[in-house]
Amino acid sequence: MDNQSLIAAVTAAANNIKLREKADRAAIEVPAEGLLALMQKLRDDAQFSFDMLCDHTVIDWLAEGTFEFVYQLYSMTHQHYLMVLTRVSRDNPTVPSVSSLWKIAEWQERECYDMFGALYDGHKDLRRLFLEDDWKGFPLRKDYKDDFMLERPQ
Amino acid sequence: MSVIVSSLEQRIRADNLKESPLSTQEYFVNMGPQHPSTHGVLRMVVKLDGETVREVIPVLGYIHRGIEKMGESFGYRQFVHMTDRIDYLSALINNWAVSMTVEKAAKIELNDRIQIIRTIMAELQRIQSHQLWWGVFGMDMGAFTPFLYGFRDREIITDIFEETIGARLTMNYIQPGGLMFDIHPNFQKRVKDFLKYFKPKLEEYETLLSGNVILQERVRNVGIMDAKTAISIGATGPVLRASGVKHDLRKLDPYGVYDKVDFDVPVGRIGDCWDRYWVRIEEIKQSMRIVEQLIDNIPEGKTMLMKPAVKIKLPEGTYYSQVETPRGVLGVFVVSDGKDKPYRIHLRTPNFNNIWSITEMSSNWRLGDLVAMLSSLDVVVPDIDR
Amino acid sequence: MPGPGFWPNEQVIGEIDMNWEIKTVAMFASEALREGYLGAAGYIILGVVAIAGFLAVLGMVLIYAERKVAGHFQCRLGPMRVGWHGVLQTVADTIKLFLKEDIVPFQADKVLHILAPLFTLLGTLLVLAVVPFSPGMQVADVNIGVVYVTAVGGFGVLGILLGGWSSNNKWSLVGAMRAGAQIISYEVSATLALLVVVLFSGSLKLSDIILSQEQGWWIWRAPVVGLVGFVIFFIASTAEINRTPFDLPEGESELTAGFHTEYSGMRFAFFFLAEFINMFIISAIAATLYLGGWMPFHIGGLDGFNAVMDLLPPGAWFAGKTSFLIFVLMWFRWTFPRLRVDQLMRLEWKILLPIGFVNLIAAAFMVMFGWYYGN
Amino acid sequence: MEIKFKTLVAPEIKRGCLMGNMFNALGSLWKGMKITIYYLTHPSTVVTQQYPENRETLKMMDRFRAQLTMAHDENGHHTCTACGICDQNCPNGSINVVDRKNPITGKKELDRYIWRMDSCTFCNICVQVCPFGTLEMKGNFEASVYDRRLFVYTLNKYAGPDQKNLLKIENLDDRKKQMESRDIFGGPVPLSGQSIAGLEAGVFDQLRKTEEAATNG
Repeated sequence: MDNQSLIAAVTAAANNIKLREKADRAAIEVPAEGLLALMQKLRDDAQFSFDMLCDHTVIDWLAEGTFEFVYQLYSMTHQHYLMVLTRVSRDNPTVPSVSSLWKIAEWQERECYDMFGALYDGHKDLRRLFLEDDWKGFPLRKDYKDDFMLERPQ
Repeated sequence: MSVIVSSLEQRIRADNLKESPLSTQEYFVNMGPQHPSTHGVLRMVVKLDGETVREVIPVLGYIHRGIEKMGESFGYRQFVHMTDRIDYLSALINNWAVSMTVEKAAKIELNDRIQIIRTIMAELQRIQSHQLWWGVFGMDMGAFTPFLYGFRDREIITDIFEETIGARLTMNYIQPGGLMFDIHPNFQKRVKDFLKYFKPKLEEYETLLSGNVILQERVRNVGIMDAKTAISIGATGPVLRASGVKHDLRKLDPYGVYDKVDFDVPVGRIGDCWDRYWVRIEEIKQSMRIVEQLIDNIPEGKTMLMKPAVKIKLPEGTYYSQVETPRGVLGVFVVSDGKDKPYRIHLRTPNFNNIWSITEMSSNWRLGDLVAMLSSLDVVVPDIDR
Repeated sequence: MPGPGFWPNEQVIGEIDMNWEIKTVAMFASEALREGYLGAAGYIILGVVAIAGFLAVLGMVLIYAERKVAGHFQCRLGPMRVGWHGVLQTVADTIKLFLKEDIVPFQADKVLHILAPLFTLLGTLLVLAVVPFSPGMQVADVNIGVVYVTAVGGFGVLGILLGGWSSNNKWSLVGAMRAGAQIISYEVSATLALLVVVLFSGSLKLSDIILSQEQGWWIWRAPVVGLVGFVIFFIASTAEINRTPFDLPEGESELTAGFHTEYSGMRFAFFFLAEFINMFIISAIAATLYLGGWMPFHIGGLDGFNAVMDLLPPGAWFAGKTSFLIFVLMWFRWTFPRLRVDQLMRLEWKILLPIGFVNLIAAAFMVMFGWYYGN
Repeated sequence: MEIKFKTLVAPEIKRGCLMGNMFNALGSLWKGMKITIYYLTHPSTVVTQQYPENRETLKMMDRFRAQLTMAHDENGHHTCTACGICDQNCPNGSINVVDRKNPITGKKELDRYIWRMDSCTFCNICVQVCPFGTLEMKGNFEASVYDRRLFVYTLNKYAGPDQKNLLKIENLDDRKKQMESRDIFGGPVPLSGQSIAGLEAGVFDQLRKTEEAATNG
């Protein structure tokens, strides 16, 4: 399926879906509440069959006060990509966990928790992945400061 | 909403409590971060029952350097050299991934000379990565000699790189807009010499290790991962192909000149260690085929299309592009806010996904099999941690 | 119980032309004992010093040889720096190991940790006492030599088990348990293969076994059975001394260093030395039993040929055979991958042991009916 | 979607009879042993390089990135204008271009070109971006020293105008007046004449002499 028809099909499949401009792949924005249901549909519907969660990460939009959760989906059967984005507030960055749908999501979500402090509802084993368990703060947040950081001269 | 955050100690303690009094005592050992066969600083907490592996918990972060955080303060051209250091065995291909993202975003059309040289370099890199893997695989199986044979032949490729690029491991050669240097005048001759030299050596590899009955016994039907699990884990590259999935970005989403060259994609049968071994050995042959087709057909042209001193500014938006490294799919995700530095840069590294398959396939195998499986995944630890 | 004359070749062994003079240090000592304790003590000290000196020199030579051979197998040069072509490398390493700190891990069983390498070395040393280097060059010619070799050779596993257990390290323990299971299993096959030669030669004494090969070595004089026995003995012994492809107890890529993970300095050197001396011992025993030991290559009936063969001194024959077998062991080590634990056990109990039994029975029949060359 | 590309599938396991398997197994072992014995018996296949002994014959590739150097022509002039592009482009701040006002003409010129080898990643971007071709990566790869503070190099041999401006001055003595000599270890960190805690004064002079002797001889 090419990008146009894919987006058309996804938009028809669920509510509240916005098209994401300024992206080089098919990309949609959904509210966090409908995320898990949409993901379930995207994975199981034969039309989409996104059987691989290629990548998951978070963007910290400090100025807007939001976290943007990025899911890169890939379908082995149809060979198409879809980027799903969802925004939540920085104060309570909780989204439903998709680790029940894709195994790797468990580890990707742990990484995002480690680096951004993003919380995943329904995740079985949410703990730090790279840093020590007693690390203070979440390094990839834009407002992260610690004693060892060096400022790059501009 | 309840989100439980735990620690490794709590995890292990919880496991200890679960033991029933009748079972034999299971015990945890730390495999790594200093262990000969974890190739660096990978740490696995292994739950053993005698000699049998019950569970493997990878513990990461021993070589986490915050490359993504650093990337937010680097320009795009500067960030390229950081990717040499994530998967040091595929430095050129990693460079290519970042360069490709930037070029796509900045809409730079590359000429054939750049594309062909990039493809040759990438395939040479793939060969040398697999050579090193072959040697290390032999060593993990207990045969020390393949290790040195692998290194001996890899040395020739590193010499070729050194002559053209000036560096052997962290090369920073493929840059946004082209290549850092033109190829050295000797380059074509040396590559052809290498191909001629290496073909009989590859047969030797197969006789020495692949055909060996002990190795066959060690790797056949060991560590089987079916296609569904492999996809769900997001495994890519030889690990995924060994499970029988026909997925190769060089064919499905061709970049460079992969759509113009003729090569086959080796695919495994059941996804055991042997299939992963076989796929890599076949990939060496296919890479040699690609290099053979291209080495005499390098057209004339410029090798750098951007002014090097100019700061690259990408238009606002998100960009994601992928390349096929020797270990799988490397994706570069760039969020640009229109400035000369990325707002957020994220690397989807192949080993991060591949390493988790060890948790899926290792239970109820022996300790020696765990080493075989780990080795057959071809893990480069800095690539996991970034 | 069959009466005299039941074994058809019973007389044959008695009729062997005894033109080799067998004198051992132990014989000299017992002769000297008639005249006084002092002389006997002198001979005993001579024997002990000879063995200890031989052990040290042999260990160094073997380690150097292994490194050189390994180097050239792998397109390398091996040690090249200390002395001419690195001949003094092992000396330098020994000095380094002597000077290194002897670490006993926290909460380890100190006494056993210290004793373990000595046990291993002791087992090795004791076997060395009966190895017949050449006629007269033997410390003690025990009349139950083969039994002695088997019994004392099994002593080394005790040191490995103790070392692995007392180190307070899980990797060591796994290695030690592997070693225990492996060595005890493979001893069965090795002993069965030894019995084949005992049947043919009719004696347990090592010098008698060598003399019984004056008409030819057992490896070819006993058709097929000798060869099969030799191969089984060689494989089983390789496993007994933990060398690749059976180096599971110390399998580097799996157990870091196995049972000697926690050993350093001199105690590690003892394990290391014992490993190399063991390699020599099994090659020597295999050469003695199947390849005639110091006995030159003789073909029964061809006196001219035998006379030519006798031109080389027996010591040279022994050294040649043993070094060839040692080389084969090194060749194995630098070519093969390692087996897995269960495959190791399968190889022993499902392949080697049945073949060994069948081989032994076949040998018994062949001895009974005299179906071998030179009978 | 159909898979259009050609794939190779792993061969299946061949299972023979018991004895056949056993002989195949032994044969495979023997084949491997043949390869290793080939290399043992052919000493010409040895690839080891006896490094310190082969210094005479050892030749590094001409593009090898060993050290950052500043090219000086036969008159000892460099072409650096202290524009600082390399400084800006260096990913890890290894380059520090210190400029000054020329005491006579008052123009901006290079005072010290400081390169920190200990933080350099040899990415070659500085060489690539230099608009004047002043820098190059080459030279001695044996860079190890006993004190890492010695990894701070001053690359220019003199402080003063670049080649273009110097050549405008006809009189050689006037040229010399504008060129103030700079030492390779004369950078701010190690050898500025200040004593460093824990090290006696004069230690660096000693170290510098040994280093210089090593580089020259």
